[in-house]
Amino acid sequence: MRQDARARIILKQTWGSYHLLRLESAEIAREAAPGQFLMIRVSETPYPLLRRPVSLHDRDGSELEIFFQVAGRGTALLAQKKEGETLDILGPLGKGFDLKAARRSKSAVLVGGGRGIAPLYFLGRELKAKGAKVAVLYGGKTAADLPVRKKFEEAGLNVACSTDDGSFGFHGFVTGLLEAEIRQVKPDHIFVCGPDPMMEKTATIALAHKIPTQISLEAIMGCGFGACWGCVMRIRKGDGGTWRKICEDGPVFAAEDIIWEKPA
Amino acid sequence: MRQDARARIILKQTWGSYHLLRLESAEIAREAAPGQFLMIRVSETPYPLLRRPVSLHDRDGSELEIFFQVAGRGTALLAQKKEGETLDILGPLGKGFDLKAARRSKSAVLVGGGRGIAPLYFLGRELKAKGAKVAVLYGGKTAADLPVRKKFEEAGLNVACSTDDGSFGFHGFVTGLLEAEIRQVKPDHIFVCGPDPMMEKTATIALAHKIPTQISLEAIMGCGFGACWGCVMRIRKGDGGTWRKICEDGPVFAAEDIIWEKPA
Amino acid sequence: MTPDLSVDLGFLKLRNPVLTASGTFGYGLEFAPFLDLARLGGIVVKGLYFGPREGNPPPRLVETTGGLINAIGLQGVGVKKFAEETLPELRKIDTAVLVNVCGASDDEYISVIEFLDRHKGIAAYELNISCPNVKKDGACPALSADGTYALVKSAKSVSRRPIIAKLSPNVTDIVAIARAAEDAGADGISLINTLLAMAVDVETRRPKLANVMGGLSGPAIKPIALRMTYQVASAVKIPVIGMGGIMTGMDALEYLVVGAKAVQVGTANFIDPAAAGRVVDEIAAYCETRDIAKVADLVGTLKA
Amino acid sequence: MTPDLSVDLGFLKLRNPVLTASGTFGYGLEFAPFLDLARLGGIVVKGLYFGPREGNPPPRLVETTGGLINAIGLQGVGVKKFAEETLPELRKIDTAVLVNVCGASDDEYISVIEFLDRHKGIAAYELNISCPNVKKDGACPALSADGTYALVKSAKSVSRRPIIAKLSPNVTDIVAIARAAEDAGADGISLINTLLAMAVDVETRRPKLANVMGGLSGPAIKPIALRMTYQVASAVKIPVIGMGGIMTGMDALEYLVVGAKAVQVGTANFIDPAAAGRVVDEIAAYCETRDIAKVADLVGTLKA
Ligand SMILES: Cc1cc2nc3c(=O)[nH]c(=O)nc-3n(C[C@H](O)[C@H](O)[C@H](O)COP(=O)(O)OP(=O)(O)OC[C@H]3O[C@@H](n4cnc5c(N)ncnc54)[C@H](O)[C@@H]3O)c2cc1C
Ligand SMILES: Cc1cc2nc3c(=O)[nH]c(=O)nc-3n(C[C@H](O)[C@H](O)[C@H](O)COP(=O)(O)OP(=O)(O)OC[C@H]3O[C@@H](n4cnc5c(N)ncnc54)[C@H](O)[C@@H]3O)c2cc1C
Ligand SMILES: Cc1cc2nc3c(=O)[nH]c(=O)nc-3n(C[C@H](O)[C@H](O)[C@H](O)COP(=O)(O)O)c2cc1C
Ligand SMILES: Cc1cc2nc3c(=O)[nH]c(=O)nc-3n(C[C@H](O)[C@H](O)[C@H](O)COP(=O)(O)O)c2cc1C
Ligand code: FES
Ligand code: FES
Repeated sequence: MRQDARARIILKQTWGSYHLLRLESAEIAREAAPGQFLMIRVSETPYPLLRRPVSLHDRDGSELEIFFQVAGRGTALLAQKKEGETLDILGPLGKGFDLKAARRSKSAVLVGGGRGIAPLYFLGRELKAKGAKVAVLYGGKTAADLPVRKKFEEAGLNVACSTDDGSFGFHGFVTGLLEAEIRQVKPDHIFVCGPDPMMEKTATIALAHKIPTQISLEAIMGCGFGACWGCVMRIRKGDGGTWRKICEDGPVFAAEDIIWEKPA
Repeated sequence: MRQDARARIILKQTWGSYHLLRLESAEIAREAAPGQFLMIRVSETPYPLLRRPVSLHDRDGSELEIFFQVAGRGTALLAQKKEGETLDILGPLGKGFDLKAARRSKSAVLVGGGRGIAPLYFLGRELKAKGAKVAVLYGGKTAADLPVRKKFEEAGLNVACSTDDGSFGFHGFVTGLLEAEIRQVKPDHIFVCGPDPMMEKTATIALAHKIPTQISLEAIMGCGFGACWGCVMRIRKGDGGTWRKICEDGPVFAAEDIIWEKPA
Repeated sequence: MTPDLSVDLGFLKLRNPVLTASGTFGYGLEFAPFLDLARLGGIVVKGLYFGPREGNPPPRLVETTGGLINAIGLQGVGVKKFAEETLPELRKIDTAVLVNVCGASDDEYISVIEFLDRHKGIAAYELNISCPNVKKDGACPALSADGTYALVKSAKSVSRRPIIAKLSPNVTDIVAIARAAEDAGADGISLINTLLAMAVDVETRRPKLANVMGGLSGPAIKPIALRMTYQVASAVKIPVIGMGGIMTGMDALEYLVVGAKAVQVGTANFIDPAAAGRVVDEIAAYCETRDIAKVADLVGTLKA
Repeated sequence: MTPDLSVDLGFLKLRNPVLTASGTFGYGLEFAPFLDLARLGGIVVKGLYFGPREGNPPPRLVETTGGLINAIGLQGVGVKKFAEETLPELRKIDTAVLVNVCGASDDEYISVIEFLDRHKGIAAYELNISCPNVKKDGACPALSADGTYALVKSAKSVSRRPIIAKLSPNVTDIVAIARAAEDAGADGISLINTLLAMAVDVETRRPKLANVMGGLSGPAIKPIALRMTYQVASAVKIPVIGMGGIMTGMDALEYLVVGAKAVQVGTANFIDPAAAGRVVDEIAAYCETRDIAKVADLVGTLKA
């Protein structure tokens, strides 16, 4: 965990509201693991004030990739950055996915929705390298929300897609694909990242089938490294559940430990 | 006086910390007169919050020019704008120079210091067009602070320069040049814009020689069009002097009416 | 279907909930070149004392992060000049005109009201008991419940027009002050005035304002203003007009949701002289896309 | 010639005037990866109750223009775990460690102090009588002079260490509260804590914080905090520690010029985890270029 105030942008790709940036940041890249994230300073001015959390999409030697969708002010500013410019980043942050638990897994299913696909590419490649059989389920609102599908395929990871409007792949939610997948070959590990309702639904399915499942959560973050206590969710620790920091104890948690609350 | 939210930047020139932008803004250009100014939105974000006042440096048909020096956050942002981008501007604002008073003047002297040279180019061309004999005295800290000297000469306005460090022209303040000028041919009208101390000194000299003198003042401005009452200075109106709005009643005032106060 | 933007303050019906905040919209006419004044819910003109006022020496303004500190000190033309020169022009405009009433003493507030009561074309008085730029350290009647009660009471006793008490945020218990105004018979409450603030030039070791302290406004203060608007709207029965940092229609809607029946746009007018009109448009657009037939239905809908 | 940055609070000498603000620097060690903690004037650790605390439900944070509203509700580990696990680590760091003392009742404040008094490595207690996120509508002892006096008095009566009273900005008369703390025997005063604030999601009609209201911090509040620091430093004899929106060395110097002997860096630590160290560097650089031999000579030099 360190600060790199001058991580250079060496590649930028854009698909509509989705963007990919490749960054040169040797030390952070060296320490990086799937499921970890960066806190990125999107402006030198006090507006917006806070850094923005973005997952590690890939790591290759001294290079990192992030993949993000414009959601508001901060990500819009990030989307304006150009190749050659530098970013002030903190990372790698968080615990990331538990690969030890997954190492023994012969068949892992990765379920990603929208921007939630970001951490699953880095994860998929690592699992594949470790010899696991990996299936990726990639859901989006429309065909335009599946920009990195080909990228997964080019990495030798086979991808099944779903769209809410049926414009590409399975017509429906990605959780539908998961249920189908489970009916065929019951995976022995599931990894999930996406919108809260999709993650909650996935958790329910996985728990019903007693499949060990790791979920990467999102929360509004003040610092990203455990100092502000702003990013909590209710997580079981044997106990009935206490507020734990997503940034430090997570962002990845076991499905059975997450207590999903209705919005305030 | 109107708003043009999309004035296009059609030319940009840069000399160190000095910048010139040519804007396409037909209606504002049509109404523009020397000594008037624009209020420019330098950022779409709330930082910095207020518009920044900048004088009209020139007007040519539907085109306007501004010439400014980076002084802080706002002008730094303005300096980053590129050709083809648009600016949100209000103008033309203020009363500008009284050319009627100057019309009869056979010989006018224009005294500009640093960024204060900005409004004098537009003024000089207008006076020349009206058949007045125009001498420009242009002062800067160093030779690098006289970027538009040539521009004046190319417009057929002869320029005498001074620098505080003697790196170009007369070694000393531009007020020294003025005193010399007055000793040779007493001008029948003086126009001044520059740092407060320089303007105050010029006023003293001009009043001593009883030469009608118009001075373009600066003040921190909240609105630029008379609504906030934030930009006042003490100005005589026959009376002992009351707080009057620089943006609306000025920014140009007769030297004898200005009451120079020590800073708060 | 175009939404119904009208709101009813009881003592006054407004075309829409968007007024301009006193001191940020001059006497109104300054903005005619930039927007159609008749599109506004109303105009609150600059604070008026009985006589003309000098105001504070410059510098009077300093910009801060997301905010503006001002120490204008209510320089103005006084009621006579206003009634003779400005009011006739404002009468021609089809919008509600409210006058922000000031006074160095209780008597002066009364004289301003008595004088203006004799002139047509004023919808209500906004009693400025909260200007931080007149007395030392921001002292003003709105800092105490008693001071507020006394002044509102005497204003009501003479005024033939509705009285809106404009409150100061520089207090421990805004609800107590609001209740005092209500008990004294105020027809409505508007808040917030500016927060007492200062800035320093390290190089010169001088305050950036000649007056040393001034009032902070702009987006920086919106979270504080919204909180106070919510507390007051939840506590009093008379209509509440909220303001503080409103730059967009969405900002204005936040105030309606917490219980304000109307809002005032202030500092935004300097940055974008058409801001108040834009806020009206953005509110209308929001209601349209969300099928909200009456903007008044949004008032006080906060789920807390 | 490198300037002398040390400042003397009387009860405590600091290497430099830059402390980190409670709750924005965790328990200190979280920042070790980002800066050398020994370069700081001191660390004020996160507010401690006697026992561990749950804190408020999420969402706990919302960003505003130039500001951050938080409603953490002082989730924390309690004094025992702190004394056993964190304090030993902090002792190894050559910097002043101050503990921000909290309590749901006067008794709890006392028990926290009595417990910590038995442990080495604490330079002083900062009495957090001003957290707006614990009781309803931001109620806390620092909202009244009496409440402040009583709590500071009882804390002083038991504590074997200096007591700094941390004041709330949500008051009408900050000077009266500061004087009450001074009269009660406080060794120093720190201010400001956060301003009670809120934000609303118009789409869902819900507050953006589960706790509805929270405390506003960051650059947005600096002009208010600086004003209060100036008022208090001008009124009391005990040393004043100023904070609110400090992002740079120049911000910190503004506080010194108005009379603060030291400052605390808060929200800036989240945005730039090395901020406090950078502020120290920027203060040193300023003094060097301006030939200021002792930064302490800048304290209270405002020409007003
Ligand atoms: C650990 C972690 C990893 C993430 N990884 C990625 C990623 O790889 N790619 C990607 O596109 N996005 C990712 N996100 C989400 C991303 O951080 C938010 O979309 C972003 O912070 C929104 O900032 P903004 O200024 O653009 O939007 P804002 O204008 O701040 O808000 C727009 C909307 O986004 C919501 N929002 C704000 N902050 C967050 C947040 N921290 N998390 C979730 N929602 C938020 C707001 O509630 C609002 O509804 C991640 C979030 C977390 C916590
Ligand atoms: C009527 C008028 C016409 C002007 N014409 C020009 C011009 O043609 N070219 C040009 O380069 N500059 C001009 N100025 C000055 C210009 O407006 C300021 O330099 C600019 O506003 C500074 O903004 P900033 O954000 O860059 O600096 P800030 O960061 O806001 O402040 C930097 C320094 O500039 C001072 N300053 C801030 N605002 C003003 C202001 N409105 N006037 C003077 N000083 C200010 C501050 O006190 C501070 O010392 C004009 C000013 C006025 C009032
Ligand atoms: C330059 C300026 C002048 C003001 N003058 C007055 C005034 O005369 N009377 C008054 O009641 N409020 C006055 N105010 C306060 C505003 O009406 C409003 O309450 C405050 O600015 C908060 O709203 P805003 O953040 O939208 O500006 C003034 C504000 C500013 C910025
Ligand atoms: C997330 C967060 C948590 C805080 N926790 C505490 C606390 O535990 N005790 C306390 O006295 N102040 C607490 N504060 C207030 C800060 O110490 C400081 O007074 C305030 O944030 C103003 O400084 P700033 O603008 O530099 O952040 C907290 C502030 C924030 C943002
Ligand atoms: S984001 Fe600050 S503790 Fe998690
Ligand atoms: S700048 Fe607003 S009145 Fe002159």
